[in-house]
Amino acid sequence: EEMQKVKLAQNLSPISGVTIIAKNKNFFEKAGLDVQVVNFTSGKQALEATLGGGTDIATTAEAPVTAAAMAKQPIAFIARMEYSDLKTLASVSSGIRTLSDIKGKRIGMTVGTGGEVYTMALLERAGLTKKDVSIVSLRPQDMAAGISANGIDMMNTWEPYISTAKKALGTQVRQLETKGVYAETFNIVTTQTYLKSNRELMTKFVKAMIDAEKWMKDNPEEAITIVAKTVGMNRDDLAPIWSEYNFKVVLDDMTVSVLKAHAAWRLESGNAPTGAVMPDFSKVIFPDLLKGVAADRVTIKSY
Amino acid sequence: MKSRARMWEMIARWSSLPLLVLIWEIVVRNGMVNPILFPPPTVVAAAFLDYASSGMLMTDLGWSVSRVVIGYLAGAILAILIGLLTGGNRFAAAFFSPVFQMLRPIPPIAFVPIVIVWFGLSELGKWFLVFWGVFFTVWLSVHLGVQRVNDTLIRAARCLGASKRMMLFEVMLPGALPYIFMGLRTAISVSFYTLVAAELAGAFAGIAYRLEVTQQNMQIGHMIAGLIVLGLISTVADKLFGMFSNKVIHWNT
Amino acid sequence: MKSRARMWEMIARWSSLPLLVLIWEIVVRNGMVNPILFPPPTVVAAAFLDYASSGMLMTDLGWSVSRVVIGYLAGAILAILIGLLTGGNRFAAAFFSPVFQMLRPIPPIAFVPIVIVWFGLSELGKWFLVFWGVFFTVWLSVHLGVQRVNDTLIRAARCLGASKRMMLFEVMLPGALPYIFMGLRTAISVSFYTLVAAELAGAFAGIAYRLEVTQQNMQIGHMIAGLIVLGLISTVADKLFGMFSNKVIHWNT
Amino acid sequence: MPFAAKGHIVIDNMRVEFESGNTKTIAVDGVSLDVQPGEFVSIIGPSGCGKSTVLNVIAGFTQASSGKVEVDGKQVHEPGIERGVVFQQYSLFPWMSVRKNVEFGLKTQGMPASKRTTVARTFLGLAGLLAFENHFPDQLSGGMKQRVGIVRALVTSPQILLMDEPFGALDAQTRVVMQEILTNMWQRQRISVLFITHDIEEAIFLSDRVYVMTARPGRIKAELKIPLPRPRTAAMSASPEFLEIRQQLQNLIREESIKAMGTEIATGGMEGLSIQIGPNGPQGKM
Amino acid sequence: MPFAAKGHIVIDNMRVEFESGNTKTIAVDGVSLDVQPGEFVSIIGPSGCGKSTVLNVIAGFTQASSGKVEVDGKQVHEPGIERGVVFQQYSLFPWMSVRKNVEFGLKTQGMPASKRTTVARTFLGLAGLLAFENHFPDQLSGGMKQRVGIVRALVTSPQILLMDEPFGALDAQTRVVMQEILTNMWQRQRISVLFITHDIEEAIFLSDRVYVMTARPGRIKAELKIPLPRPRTAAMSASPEFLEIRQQLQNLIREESIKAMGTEIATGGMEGLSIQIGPNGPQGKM
Ligand SMILES: Nc1ncnc2c1ncn2[C@@H]1O[C@H](COP(=O)(O)OP(=O)(O)OP(=O)(O)O)[C@@H](O)[C@H]1O
Ligand SMILES: Nc1ncnc2c1ncn2[C@@H]1O[C@H](COP(=O)(O)OP(=O)(O)OP(=O)(O)O)[C@@H](O)[C@H]1O
Ligand SMILES: [Mg+2]
Ligand SMILES: [Mg+2]
Repeated sequence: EEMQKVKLAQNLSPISGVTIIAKNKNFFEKAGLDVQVVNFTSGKQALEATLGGGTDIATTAEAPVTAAAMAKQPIAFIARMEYSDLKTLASVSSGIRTLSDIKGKRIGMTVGTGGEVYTMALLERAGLTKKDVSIVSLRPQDMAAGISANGIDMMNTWEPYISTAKKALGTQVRQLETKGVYAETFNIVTTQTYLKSNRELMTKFVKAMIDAEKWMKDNPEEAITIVAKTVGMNRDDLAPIWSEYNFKVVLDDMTVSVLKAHAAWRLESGNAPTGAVMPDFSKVIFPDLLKGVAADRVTIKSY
Repeated sequence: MKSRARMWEMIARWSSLPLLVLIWEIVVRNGMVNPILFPPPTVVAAAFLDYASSGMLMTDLGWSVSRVVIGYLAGAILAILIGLLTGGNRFAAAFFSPVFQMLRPIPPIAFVPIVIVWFGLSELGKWFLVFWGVFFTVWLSVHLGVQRVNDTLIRAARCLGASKRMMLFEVMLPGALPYIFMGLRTAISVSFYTLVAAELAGAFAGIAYRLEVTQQNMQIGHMIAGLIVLGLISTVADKLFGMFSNKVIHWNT
Repeated sequence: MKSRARMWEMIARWSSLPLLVLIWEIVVRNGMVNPILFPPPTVVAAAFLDYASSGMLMTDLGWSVSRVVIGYLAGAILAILIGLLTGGNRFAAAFFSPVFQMLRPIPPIAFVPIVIVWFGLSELGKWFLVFWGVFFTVWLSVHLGVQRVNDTLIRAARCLGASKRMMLFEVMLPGALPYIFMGLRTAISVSFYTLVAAELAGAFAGIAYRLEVTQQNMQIGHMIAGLIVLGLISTVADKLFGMFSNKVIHWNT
Repeated sequence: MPFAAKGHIVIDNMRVEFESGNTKTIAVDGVSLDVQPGEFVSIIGPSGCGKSTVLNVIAGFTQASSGKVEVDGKQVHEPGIERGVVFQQYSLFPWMSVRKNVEFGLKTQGMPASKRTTVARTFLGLAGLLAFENHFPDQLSGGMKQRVGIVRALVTSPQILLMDEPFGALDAQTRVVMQEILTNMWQRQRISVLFITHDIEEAIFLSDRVYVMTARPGRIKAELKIPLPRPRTAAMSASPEFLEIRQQLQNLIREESIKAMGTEIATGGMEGLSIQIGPNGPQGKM
Repeated sequence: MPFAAKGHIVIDNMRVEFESGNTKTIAVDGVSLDVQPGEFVSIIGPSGCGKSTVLNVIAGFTQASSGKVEVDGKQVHEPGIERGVVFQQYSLFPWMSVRKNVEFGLKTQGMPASKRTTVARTFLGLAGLLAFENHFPDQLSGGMKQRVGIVRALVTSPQILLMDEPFGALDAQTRVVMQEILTNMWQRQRISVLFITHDIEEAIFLSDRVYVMTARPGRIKAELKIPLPRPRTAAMSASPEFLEIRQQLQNLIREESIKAMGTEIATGGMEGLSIQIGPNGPQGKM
């Protein structure tokens, strides 16, 4: 049988673990797919490449999804494949021990990403507003340098940047307890037109992802090795944080609530295309495909 | 005869940009590209108005222009001084050139983290990144320009007993001016290239910062509006340089 | 006398880079900066060996050099042709200059998405991004260079009945060569600046791609090793240009 | 028809001004002159009087501020191949070998490469430069550059030759050779020549007519026909006619030069000059 | 002490070669000459024989391939302010006004600005250029540029003046004025002058001694003392001594020029030339 060709725009990072494994352990191949992986350094670029027709499927976080949905782009959200909590590191010299100490401090985060929504949530939890702190936008990879140079007092971002920063700064930083405040999701997204004319192919794709996910659960050590090698990390750097990545191909209420929270932040903060309104995510999420493969993985109760 | 030629020149001058805009509008309207990723001029114009009327444009401009101007001036002045030195003295050239040639191609965006480590998140770091691109561009032009100063003039100056200082500032510098001005004009665009890196390093306003943010938000109209502002600033700067250089370099080689 | 001067020159030439490395090592060893964020030369050397021995270096080099070379050649050749046109013809100048001046400062990184839309993820898009930076840099140098060609020589050529073609290619082009070479040499670093943007757009190998990846993984040693490779390539390219230009431009103005 | 009907220059009441910043220099004013087809006309005049300016206007390099400048009945706007120019300063293409420089004007006329080479080599031979055909202009002496410039203008056989002090950098003997080449070309092809020189004997020896210009702003002070028969020989320069014309021209020029240089001339230039100049100034003085 | 002890040039058995690619040009060979302190020495010779090369070596611009080149007992390596140079081609700084050009050499010696201006203006006045003090070199005629170049070298009062055809672009009368300025300077300050010219009369009129060079590769063919008393007057040029020296020099030069230009000279250069040149070639021919 002829293999079906498909182009996947993938953000090359451990968060794309499921697709990395599916490709490397030949789950795509076994499903009859010839997947050409195109790597990007951000999910935003991966989604843009897909919208522009350069690739067929993208791995991307919620931020580009809400931006595209608000810009009325005909995207089809197929499944979430990973989430991980955003985290906070504070420099010891800043004197921050808990959330209640952050008033007046300088906070590093990346504008427009889930990191900003997370920061707002943290502030809310501490009973503060944006005006009570000063916010500095930095790329995740620049934040450790920012703390080291005493340009910021704390950094809000995702893995692996938290662990690399810890490694670089050692006892100069401490991590705050912020579990469950906000999780960054990583998802599989395509365009509605592509989905319509390639339902069978997409079904195979999702199936292969589920197979990969199961294999990862059963062979964590080998999975770590493969992912570390693919993204160019040291295995020793990835292993300790591996458990922070929650790989599961699902569509659940958390998926919807993260999208909504992010969209709400967009509207509130004005980081939205002109004239945008809260998108109807039931028109963005296409659960039938996943339902057809594994009905138990679709548990959305409401949009 | 002459006034007719001048009329045609005027027409040529004022027709190319509108023509570009027209083609752009037609291409997008005909559905040849996704209008969200590459919106038509009308959408960009609306975004531009929005950008300008919200006051953000002025803020962004203020920050970016100050960063570019400070980094540019520092880079250009130091580059001229060191370029005169390396262009005119072969020991200085032998000493500095290898280092400069190694550092010259390093894209500022690649060492944003290192700049943060060194300079923190202050404006200083941002100036430094602009400085970086401008310095090497202008240095090369001064260095090469000095080496192409007319031999007879250098000989004349030596016979007239010119000191090192007079040689550098009254012979080499003016002699290399045509090249230096070319370097300065090229450095205008380089300074905008480096602004992108500079405003990644902990900025909260600025044209390149806004580019990044609006790109994240898929407000491509706003993004293009920002690019147009860059284009306008650079056009004006280049025009000024052109006028100034025509005035200063009144001779023909 | 002479051989002594030459010896000092050699010493100057071979001392600056080692000196830089030495200062760097001392600064880091003395704990003035965080050695993970800015590792000492020894760590970088180890990373370099690792990079090279893994075979990745050769792969990255192959891809990046091919992108730079193709984008550079395309940009330089077109720029020379159009620069001759705009430099020598005031209608062409009036028509093209406004558009070029508007587009010139736009950092390639800002329109990576648009390039993906237009060119897809093929190598073509990456060549285009390198082309962009090189084209405008070289164009400006040709354009200004042509305008500074000695008047008497242009007059002589006109009296001798030079056709437009001969005027452009046998008078303007050689006359502007000193400027063009300066533009070409500046464009070497610009092409590396734009390589960063090019390799953001769906690359899977390349020096700038590796920079980005190693930066994300906080493998700063590897990152600096990548920068050093950039520096070496550009040094070699510039040396070649320098030798070539000295050979070609054998006259003194 | 032994005489070419073309090559007729007419200048009438011409004025040329140069503006530089806020000052205006009137270079020449009210100049009227003409060169008939096939005629050899020289202009002499004191340094800075506007000779080159007149020539540049005819060549089409400079625009007259007012007045008529016509070549063969057409107002001159720009340079043309029918007007060959030998420049006062060196104007060789530094990136071309001596031979390529000479071939340039032949190439523009579409002459095939091998023929071009033959023509160029022949003329270079005449000018004593064949051994240098592959040298670049930078590698020539001043007089050699000047000769190449002359050869380059001659090979294209223009209808009009405009020559600005073409032999200024040549020694007497080399000059005679170049003059002979020029005279031969001129006689064979009946071209019109406008010739600027500061050598009065040369002007007389070569020309049908000589114009004398006044000091700046340059006007035509006098016009002299040279009635000496052709071909002219070296012996003629001892003839009473020759000597008389020479005397006449010398007197005309002297007056103008003195005007141009100002009053200091009378004093020999140095009396009353009690300035201490340079480190050797004081010791050096008697 | 009326004679400065300085300004002594000695060249012994000097050879200068130019390499260009794979060919080697021997410009001068086996040249020996000297200029005594306070002496006025001229060099004449056919175009391209190596006069400028000799001067450039003394000035320190070109290195001799072999032989001795000493000024005041020291081997020459580089230019120095004690040797003033007037260049064959224009060498004014185009970005400086005429006056600033002249002031340049005074500024290097630390003369205060107001004094510099006075000196420069005085000399410009002598050369008839005061009205042009604020012009830029681009706005001058050829002869005016040359005069500024001469003035610029004179104001610094060097011990040695090296002049390469300094009056080549001047008309007879302007030339006389400049010669007078030069002679006055020379006599007052007893500087040594090495003067290149292709004007034999000028060489006789100005010099204590004249060297004649052979065709390339240049050697010294002859050395003539000029026994005419000083101050020299225009009337002397009709004296039998003058005429005899002139004849002698002319003969020496002619021989060399003919060697330099090759055999074509005899034919007048044009016989046997059956080349059709340019569009007018065929019609133009008889
Ligand atoms: N571009 C210019 N701007 C201003 N003045 C100029 C310019 N060109 C020439 N002049 C002036 O015009 C006058 C005539 O100059 P021109 O070159 O015609 O003299 P010339 O007769 O050829 O002198 P020479 O014999 O010295 O070559 C001079 O006074 C000169 O200063
Ligand atoms: N850079 C060079 N490379 C090669 N040959 C050169 C170079 N400079 C001069 N020559 C040659 O050296 C010879 C002497 O040149 P030089 O300029 O000294 O002649 P000159 O006597 O001053 O002639 P003129 O009276 O024409 O100025 C010439 O044949 C010339 O071609
Ligand atoms: Mg003139
Ligand atoms: Mg000479």
